[in-house]
Parts: sequence; structure tokens; C-alpha cells
Amino acid sequence: MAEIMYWEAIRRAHDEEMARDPLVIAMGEDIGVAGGTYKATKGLYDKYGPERVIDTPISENSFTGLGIGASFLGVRPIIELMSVNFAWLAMDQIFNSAAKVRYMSGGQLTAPVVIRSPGGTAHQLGAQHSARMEKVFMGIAGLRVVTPSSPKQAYGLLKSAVRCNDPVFINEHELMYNMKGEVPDGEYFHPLEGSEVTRQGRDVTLFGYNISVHWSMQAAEILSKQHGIEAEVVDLYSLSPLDRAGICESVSKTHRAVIVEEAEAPVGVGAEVMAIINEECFFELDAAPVRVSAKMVPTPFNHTLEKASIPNAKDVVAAVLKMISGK
Amino acid sequence: MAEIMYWEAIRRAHDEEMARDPLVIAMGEDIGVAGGTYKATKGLYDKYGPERVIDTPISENSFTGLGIGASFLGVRPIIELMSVNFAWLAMDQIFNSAAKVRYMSGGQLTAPVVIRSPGGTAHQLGAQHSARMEKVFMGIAGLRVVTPSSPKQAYGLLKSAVRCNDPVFINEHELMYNMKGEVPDGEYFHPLEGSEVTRQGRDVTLFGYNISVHWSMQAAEILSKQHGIEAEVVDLYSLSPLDRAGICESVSKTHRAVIVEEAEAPVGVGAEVMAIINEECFFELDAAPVRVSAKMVPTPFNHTLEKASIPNAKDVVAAVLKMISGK
Amino acid sequence: MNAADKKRVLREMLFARRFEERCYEAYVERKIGGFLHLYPGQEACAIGVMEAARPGHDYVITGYRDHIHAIKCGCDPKAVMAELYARETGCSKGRGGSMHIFDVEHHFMGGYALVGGPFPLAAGMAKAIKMKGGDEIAICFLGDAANNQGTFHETLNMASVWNLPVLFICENNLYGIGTATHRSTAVTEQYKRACSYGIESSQTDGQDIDQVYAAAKVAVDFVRSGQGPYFLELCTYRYRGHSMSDSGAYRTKEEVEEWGKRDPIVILRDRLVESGELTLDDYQAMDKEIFAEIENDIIPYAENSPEPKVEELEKYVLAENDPYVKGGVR
Amino acid sequence: MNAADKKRVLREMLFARRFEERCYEAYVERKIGGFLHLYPGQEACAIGVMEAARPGHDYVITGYRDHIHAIKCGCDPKAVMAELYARETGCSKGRGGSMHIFDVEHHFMGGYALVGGPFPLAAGMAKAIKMKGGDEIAICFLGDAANNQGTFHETLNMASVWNLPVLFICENNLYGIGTATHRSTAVTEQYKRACSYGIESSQTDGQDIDQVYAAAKVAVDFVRSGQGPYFLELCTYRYRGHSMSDSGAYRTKEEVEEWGKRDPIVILRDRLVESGELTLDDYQAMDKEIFAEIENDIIPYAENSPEPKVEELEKYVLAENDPYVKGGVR
Ligand SMILES: Cc1ncc(C[n+]2csc(CCOP(=O)(O)OP(=O)(O)O)c2C)c(N)n1
Ligand SMILES: Cc1ncc(C[n+]2csc(CCOP(=O)(O)OP(=O)(O)O)c2C)c(N)n1
Ligand SMILES: [Mg+2]
Ligand SMILES: [Mg+2]
Repeated sequence: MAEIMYWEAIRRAHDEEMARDPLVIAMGEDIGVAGGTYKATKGLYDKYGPERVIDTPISENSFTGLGIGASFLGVRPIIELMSVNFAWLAMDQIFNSAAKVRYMSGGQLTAPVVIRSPGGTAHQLGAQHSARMEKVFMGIAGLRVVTPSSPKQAYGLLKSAVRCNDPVFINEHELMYNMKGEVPDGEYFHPLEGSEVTRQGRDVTLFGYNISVHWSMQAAEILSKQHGIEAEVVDLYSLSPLDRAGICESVSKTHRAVIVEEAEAPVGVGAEVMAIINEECFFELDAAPVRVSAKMVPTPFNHTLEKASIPNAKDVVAAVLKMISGK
Repeated sequence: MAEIMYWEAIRRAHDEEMARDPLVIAMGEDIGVAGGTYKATKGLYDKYGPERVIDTPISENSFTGLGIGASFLGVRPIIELMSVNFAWLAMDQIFNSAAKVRYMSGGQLTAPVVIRSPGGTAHQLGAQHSARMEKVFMGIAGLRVVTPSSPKQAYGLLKSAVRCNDPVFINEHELMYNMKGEVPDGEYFHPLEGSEVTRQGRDVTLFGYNISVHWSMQAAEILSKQHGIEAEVVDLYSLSPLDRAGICESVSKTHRAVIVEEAEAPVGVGAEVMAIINEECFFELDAAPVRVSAKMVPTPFNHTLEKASIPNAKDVVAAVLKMISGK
Repeated sequence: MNAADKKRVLREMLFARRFEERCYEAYVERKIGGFLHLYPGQEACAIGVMEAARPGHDYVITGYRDHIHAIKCGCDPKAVMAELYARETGCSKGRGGSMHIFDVEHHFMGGYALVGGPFPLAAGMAKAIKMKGGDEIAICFLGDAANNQGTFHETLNMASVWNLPVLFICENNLYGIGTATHRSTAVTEQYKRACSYGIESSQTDGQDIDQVYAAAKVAVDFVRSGQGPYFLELCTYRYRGHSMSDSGAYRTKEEVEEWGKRDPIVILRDRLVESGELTLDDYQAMDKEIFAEIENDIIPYAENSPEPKVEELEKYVLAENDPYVKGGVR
Repeated sequence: MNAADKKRVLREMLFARRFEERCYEAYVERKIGGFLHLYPGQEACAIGVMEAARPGHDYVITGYRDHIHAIKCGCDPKAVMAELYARETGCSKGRGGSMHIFDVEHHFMGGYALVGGPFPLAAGMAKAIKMKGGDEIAICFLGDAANNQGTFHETLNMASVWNLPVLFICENNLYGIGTATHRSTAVTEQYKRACSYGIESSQTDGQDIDQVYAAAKVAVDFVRSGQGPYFLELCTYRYRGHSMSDSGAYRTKEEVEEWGKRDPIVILRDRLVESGELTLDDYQAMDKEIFAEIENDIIPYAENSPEPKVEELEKYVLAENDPYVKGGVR
């Protein structure tokens, strides 16, 4: 297993899938000649040519729709939306076309597109470039949503997403493209559904996804070393559908749940995980579950405010300590 | 107090506000000459003229953006999106412009627009005309979201929304425009925040909003008459922000909560209300809170399937009985 | 079109008219629910264009006013009617409805209800055709008011830059619901708007199927020969309301009457009668035959078909047993 | 512009150049974070157009490349720099950043980061002006690639139908980030795209401020006199990367050099020197003065200003104490 970066993992998945199937294409703004803002398609323009690695105009709704239309006829587009903030412009095609066409055609037509986009608060990108939009994507029927927390997942989820017959949205993160991690040398298909226990523990479960898995892991280390608390960390890489059984299993073991999300709390992952816990294993709880979420503010430019607007490992530690001391 | 219809209440609020302030305008598709699909602006074109009652082209993102830009200079647009399904097209301007401009300008600029739109599953309008999108609107900072369940609220919330300095989204319902109810004869401003106890009860709280308040009321009647269970019904007319104190107060009284929502469950109102209960008054609960929600499907055309895809009063009754017998 | 073709398309137009009128009745009888957008007045558009194209071979997509486009592509009218009746035998298994007729086998890729939504989907199909090397073209039928949607602009630009085999047909019936086109649109002659994209375009009378056919032939040949996209505007009129709940107050009686004199069916019928290729009796017989087909075959089929099972409510949301979902693929 | 005006705008352009170069340095020194889109090469555009308009009176809106537009409208350069330094004294109180400069007092209505987003906002401001009966106009500065966004199409159509007093300035610098315009756009001469909307339009050299001024004068007068919207394309070039992380690999050295010879500052300076209105010594003195202003006033102001307080993180999200929120208004 080689250690590669997250962006390299994505690039490799593109490359392998494009080499295998001439109907796999990549499209997006500046992904061709320039190789992509985050290098996810670096070198592929030269390798596969402009018909398959397509620099699009700044027309998010329509190039997304164009990819969806192509997928009706068996093309497998991997569409990059340069920033999830721009996805608002493409939501009409994502939800009204891709997510509904199978149902409203009575199963005749499917839209096997992959849409990838980085969300998250990076470094001072301001209110219009820092949104976390996973919750918008995961509430609506007909679309799968996954969010890789490691190069391995980034590689394996993209591979599976390209092959899967459903439309899949892959929520990446601006700050994670340079993260290193091991990726299997051979082909690897990560399941699109499920969750992963990233760290075993007995005292509390920290639910994270994407970048918040890392905050949770850091918090777990601190809790273990400094407080003797053993936290289990569960990586919810599939946001739609969420892994109800996996969530319940861990809560039934630790009896305490903290959900860590980078987004503002209302109607987010935290709320949904809490709801699932309430529905599935309420009486397993020894304490009220807690969300560690962003503040309900557009992201400030100033770095200090920016950091204060989103959670971090320390906030997770504090939440756990409060929960456990309060028992 | 006169009994008028929901659409008449909305029309009256438009009329009064337009008569008072020459900078209040109405805009949307077919709202002028035709008076609006749901008659919300009936007769106003003749009264206030084409400069103030504006038939727009089918350009949802840009006419919404145009309204927002006008609001920067003190105009107060009431924008109708003919169906909430079309709102996907306008989300970019709603969230990237209206909801963020106050923050990113450091408080210099505000976007006091009102955007009204009917959501909900009506009668066989199909997958692309039946979405419930309140959860998409209520998760993001900078936008108020209200949803009237009665003519009085429809009137009073629109009046307040026009005057308030924040952007406000008003989530209406296709099936409610012909609902009758009492509206004060004099001017009335409904608070934009809060919740209302629509029925007092002691055994369980049914949380509803918009149309699901009515299902909850019907369920409460059945529960009372047939099962001797007295349900409290709380109307969450403000979806963003939700009334944390009001939610907690009722749960602290009844110790049981059922949230009734027309939308698919994930990351919806139900999840958020559960999260608030978990955060605010977890130990008041005598039973796990429950959501009564739609199935996770695009809305089917067939009427039987359509009805089966969304909840109704019977489902609420069943959920309550299950909860209470299971105690 | 030779004489036999013309008689056939006359029958097709008449069938379309009667089919839609029958839908209207069924709606009034509450056999059909939801939105219903009918086609009377515009028959020469879909039928004329597809006559010049290859139905069942070329990929067709359109908006919510889609029954006739589907039928002309080869979709069984019984399956369309059954869909309107929301039956399991409907072409979209009763899940789609009037606005969402699909017949993928016949390359009718669906009716969509978001105005402007089909533009990019059509260009995407054209992209797929180009990649796969087929000789099909993609044809997108939409209304005049749809051209004010951003997707029109974005898609036509991409179709031009990438030289995609897509034909845009604009059925300009002068209104978007109750808003007259000139009230919403700066340049009302729609074919002129293609100039912003360097796209070949033309305008023709949409009531005269011979003219539609001739113009569409040029357009189809242009696209099929790989010269790029084409935009064809057809000047037409709908005789009924936008959908069933239309007040009609936005149009004058005179205007409606004026256009009534340019009925596409009457124009072709009279031309055939004049040239001696048809008698009025033939026409009456044709109409009777159509009536019989609708009443004896189509309606009973729809009426007697079963509804979808409630247990199958959650079918067709996502792929079933997709191997990449649960893991284990190596 | 008379000689004094020309000297003044030369100074303004030189100031703009030095200001932006200093931002670059501060960014490299990590005093400024986030995205930073600089203006060198395009100075004659914002400054020439606003010279023909009424800065501080007309309403101006633009994209993320917004520092100079704001300054020309009357925003204090100190407040702009403080904003880049994310300070409470910044023109957007440190909440906005480089892409979101606001100075509402001077009618600079903001920089926005969604490409194409300002189009409808500008038209909306024009609508408000029209309703209120003022003699201001709304001016929207955007790039060439922005014109492929659906909002361009939708907005220009509405602006035309409703005859709004809005001037669209397209600063065509041939690229959208690293994508050459001809690779993304069917009709690359942007002013031609206005034809779809019946909007008056023209194109001029964006490197020669005299030409920009002359063309903008015509455009501004047209709009201000109530004749409707206008679209003006300025042919220009940016000397730096799109933003700070640009590789530059998409342009040839020759192309950059070629455009370097058409530096708007050099063009005006040489013209003034040639006509005897300026000496090179004057110019050097001007440059020194600017340097001093930046180093002695602007940078220290930004450096020494306080950061926003963390306790005020949640300020400015919604209106404070709005009476319609909690109820009780009668
Ligand atoms: C995105 C969107 N906006 C608005 C509507 C509502 N709507 C349905 S049809 C229509 C008018 C379309 O007119 P046109 O494109 O000319 O087609 P026609 O109905 O005349 O055939 C409108 C506004 C919609 N369905 N989708
Ligand atoms: C909606 C949206 N899509 C994409 C981007 C990313 N982006 C930022 S600037 C830019 C290029 C814009 O080019 P142009 O309009 O020509 O302006 P220029 O930067 O050349 O001045 C792109 C694609 C964005 N900010 N917003
Ligand atoms: Mg029309
Ligand atoms: Mg550019």
C-alpha cells in the first residue's frame, strides 16, 4: 500500500475508470488544461483529450444537466463543481432531473452521474466560498451522498460511484486534498453505504464524517491520554442513506453520543443522527446526545472569527467532558 | 373578525402594504395580468400598475436576484415563486446574496425581501411539482423561514415579513389556499419568531407546521374522542429559528413528543425538533420522540401511491398509540 | 412527403387532436388528475418535425406538453392514456403522469416539468451520441417562454462550442401560461436569439405541416451531417388553455378565432382535398376510425388496467441490488 | 477629460497599480489571507468608466476583483487595505475580505464571489432607482467568462423588457481563470451577445483610458437619459494570475509580453509626456508620493487596526431588535 495524497487518490480513480471505459468522462471548470483547482484531473486532459476531459463554461446548472443527459445514454460523467457554494446553481438539475428521473420514468431511465465538490471552511475564503452543504444534499430521495475522510475512501468511493447506477454526490473538503494516507495498490471499491469504526472505545461514541472524523480522532486521543476516557469514533462516510444499524450498534455499546459536524446545526447531520438514535436505540442512552456544530453565521473573513465559527477537537473534548461529568 | 380564505388573506396583506408604501412591489410569473396561480395578487395589477405588480419572465434565479438588488435600495419586493420546486433555480441568489449580504458587508447592506412559495404534495402534480423544501431553507444562516398554517398567520406573517429588515422565506402550501379562517379586521402583525399552542393537552405533544398542524389537530380529536388521550398541538410557524423554549415547555408538560412533517424524514423539521428536545429537555422525556414523515421517494403520480407517500392524521394517531402503549 | 405520407400525417394529426380532446373529457370526468397540458393547435410541430427526423431512432425530449411527441416517437397511445389514468401499464408505470411520459425503448426520453430543464439534458444526449459515434441526433422541443430560462443560454453556448448534434425546436405559441411573449421577452422572434451562440437558425410557419417538414428537413440534415446544433422556431398557437385551470382571459376572442382559421389539420386536409388526393368522406371515415380506436381500444385499456401496488411505492427510487452499494466487489 | 483630469486619472491608475502590487506583497508576507484577485493591467476600465459616470452617486457592483472599483467610487484605500487585513476598521468590518468590499455610503454596493451573481442585483438596483425617480444609474462590472452564466441572459432580457437604467461593463481579459474565452464561448466578441436582448452595445479598447472614457460617456449618457440598458465591452488583459495560486501555464510568454506593451498607465503617461502636459520627473514624483502614502498611511493603518472581537461573531447575521420578530407591533 502506497501513501498518497487525497487529491492523488481522486486522480487515480479518475484515471483508472477512464482507462477502462471510454464512456467515462470528466467535466468541470478549469479541470482540463489547468488540471483542476485541486488537481483531481491533473494530466488527464493530455491523456484522454478534450472530448473526455472537458473544460466547461461557467454554467453550473447546464453543464451538470448536460452530464446528466449524457448519462441517460450510458456515458458516465464525473462532474466537478469547483466549490460546493456554486452547487446552489446546479441544484435544479441535480434534484429535479438526476434524482427523480428513475422514479418518474417508472424505472426506465437512470442518471448514473457522479458529482464531486469540495465544501467546508478553508482559510479565509469568505462567506460565499466556505459553506458546508452536505445537509442540503442528503435530505432528498433519489441521490446518494458520500463524503470521504481519507485518501482510501476518496479513491474507493469515487470508483464505486462511477460504476453505481445511481447518481452520487461526493462531498469533498478544501482542506483535505493534501492529506496523506494509504491506498491499496490494487483496485478497490469502497461500499457506498455503511459506516466505519475508526477507533474502538467504550465510554462515548463520536460520530464524524469527512474532516470532522479527524477532529473526533484528535479529541479521542486527548480524552484517552488526559482523561482516561475511551471514545469510539464512527466515520459516517455515507450521508445518504445514513447507516442506522451502525449508528445504533455503537451507541448500544457506549451509551453516549456526540455528533461532530462542521456545518451550522439546524437540520444537519447532527440532528439526523440524533433522530436515528432516538428512533432506534433511545433507551440505550445514558446521557442526552450532543451536537458539536458551527455557529449559525455566514463564514467571516477574519481568521479568528472564522475559526471561532466552526468547531474543533477541543470543542469535542469539552462536549464529552461536560456530558460525562454531568452523568 | 371576518372569515376569509388563505389566499385572500395573502392578497389583503399585499394590498395593504402596497397601499401604504409605494416601494412595496410584487413580482413573479403570471402574478400580474393573471393575478397569480393561487390568486395571491388578484386585482393588484389593475390597482397598482405594471411597475409594481410585475409579471416576470421564467428566470427564477435572476428575478429573485433582481428583487434582492432592488431591496438594497429600500424597495420591498414580495417575490412569488410559483412552486417551491422551482426554488432550486433561485437558491443561489437567495442564499449567496440575500442571506449573506448583511454579514459580509459588516452590516452595511441588508436584503429585506420576502419570498413566498407554495410547497407540498397536492393532487397528482408529480415528482417535479410536489416537493416539500422547508428543510432546505431552514438550515442556513441569514434567512428567516416562516410557514403559515391559517389565514390569520398567512396575513400576519406576510405583513411582518414585508416590514422586517431581514430576508424572509414564506413556505405556503398548494392545498391550503382555499382554507377558510378568521382574520382580524384591523391590521395585524404576526411575530416572525415563536410557536403557538393550538390545542392544550397533557399526554403527548404533536408538533406540526403548515398543513401538518391540521393533521395533528385531527389526530388530537380522534385521540381524545376514541382513546381518551389528550394531545397538545404546537404550531411551529417559525422554522428558522425554531422556538427552542416553546418546544421545551410543551415537552416538559406532556413528556412525549411526536413531530409531524410532510417531507421525507432525513435532516428535516422532525430531526431538528428531536435534536432540540435532546439538547434542551432530554430528561423530561418518558418515551422516545417519534417522527411521522413522508416516505423517502420522489412523489408518485398515481393518487393512491401519492397519498401513501405522505403522512396523514391516521398515521399520527397510530404513532401516538404505539408510543403510549409502549410506555 | 408523398401523397401517402401526407395522408398518414393528416391521420396522425387528427388522431393527436382527438386523443387530446378525449383526455380533456376524461379530466372533466375526473378520470385523470393533476396537471394536463394539451396540444390542439400545435400538431404540425411535433409531427412535422419528427416526420423529417427518424422517430424511434433519434432521441427526443420535451416539456410537460408531451403526449403527442411521445406517440409520434412510437409510444403506444394506450400506454400514454394508461399513464394519464395512473395505471401500472402506463408508459411510466403510473409514477410519472401527464407531464412525465417516458418511452426509452422508442428513444422518447421524457417530458419534464421544469421549464428550461430539458435544454441541457438534450445537449447531454447529443454529447453521448457523439462519443458513441452513432448517427442519431438529439431533438429538444420546448416553448417560447422557456427561452428566457438561463439554461437556454448556457446550453446553446455549450452546444455550439462543442459542436453537438442537437436540434432545438421552439414551438412559439405566443404565450407562457398567461403572459404574452412580448411582455416577458425583449426579442420575440426566437430564432434571432440563436445569433448569440453562432448557431444556425430559422423560423417557419408551425401551422402548415408542409412548411414544418421542409424546414425541419433542412435542420435535421444539418445536424445529422455533423455541422453542429440548429435552432428552429415554429410559429404556432395552442387552442386550449395552458393547462386545465386556465382562465383564458389573457387572449382576445378575435385572436383565438384568427388562429382557429389556421388549424393545421384543416390546412392539410383542404390541401389534399384540393389536389384530389382526399375526399371529405375519406376524412370523415378517418375520423370515425380514430374515434373507434380511442373509445374501443385506448380508453378501455386505460380504464381496465390495474393501479400500481402500494407495496411497490418505494421501488424505482434507487438501483436495486447495485453491487457497489454494500461492498464486496473486487 | 481636460489635462488636469488626465493627470488625475493617471495618478489614480498608478495608485491602483501600486496598491495592488502592495497587496501582492502583503499576501506573500502572509499578512493577507484567502483569495486575492488583483487588477494590474485593467486599471483603465474601472477608472475610465467611473470617470464618465458619477462616483459616489451612481450605484456600482462587481465581482471579486473589486478593490479598485471600490476606491474609485470613493472608498478610503485605508479601509480597503484594513479589510484585506481582516480588521474591524475594514470597509466590511473584516467580515467580508478581498472579494467582498462594500462601501454603501459611496454607493459601492459590493464585490460578490459567485460569477454572474451581480447581474440581477445590478438590474434590481436599477429598478429601485427607476421607482424612486432618481437620476443615478446602476453599473455592473464583470468579466467575460461571467457572460456564460444563465444570469447574464436572464438579466439582460429583463433589463431590456423593463427598460432599466443599468450599464453592464464587460472587462474582457480573454480568460476565465485558466480557460481561454474562445474555448468556453461561442461568440467571443461579448458586445455582440447583447443583440439577443435588443440592448445597445459597443466595444472599445480597454487599455486606452481616453477611449474607455469616450465610450463610457456615450453609454452612461444613454442610460442616464432613460433610453434603457447598455452593454459596453472593454478589451483588456490582466497582468497577474487570476488569483494568487495561478500557475500561468495557460498563457504564452509572448502573449503576456504583447499585452504588457499596451499598459494603460504607460499609454496615458506617454501621451501626456508627448503632449507636454507631464514630464517623466513629474511621473516619478507622483509614484514616490503614492509609495509614501501606501507605506506611511495605508499599510500602518491596516497593520495597527484591531481585529473584530470574537464576542461579536454573531453580529450582522440578522437585524437587531427588529420589532416584527418578537411580536407586539400594532
Ligand atoms: C422552472 C419553472 N418555472 C415555472 C414553471 C411554471 N410554468 C409551467 S409552464 C410555464 C410556461 C411555459 O411557456 P412556454 O415555454 O412558452 O411553453 P408552452 O406552455 O407555451 O408550450 C410556466 C411558467 C415551471 N413549470 N418551471
Ligand atoms: C458561480 C461560480 N462559478 C465558478 C466560480 C469560480 N471562478 C471564480 S472567477 C472565475 C472566472 C471568471 O472569469 P471572468 O468572468 O472572465 O472574470 P475575470 O476573473 O477574468 O476578471 C471562476 C470560474 C465562481 N466563483 N462562481
Ligand atoms: Mg408558449
Ligand atoms: Mg476574464
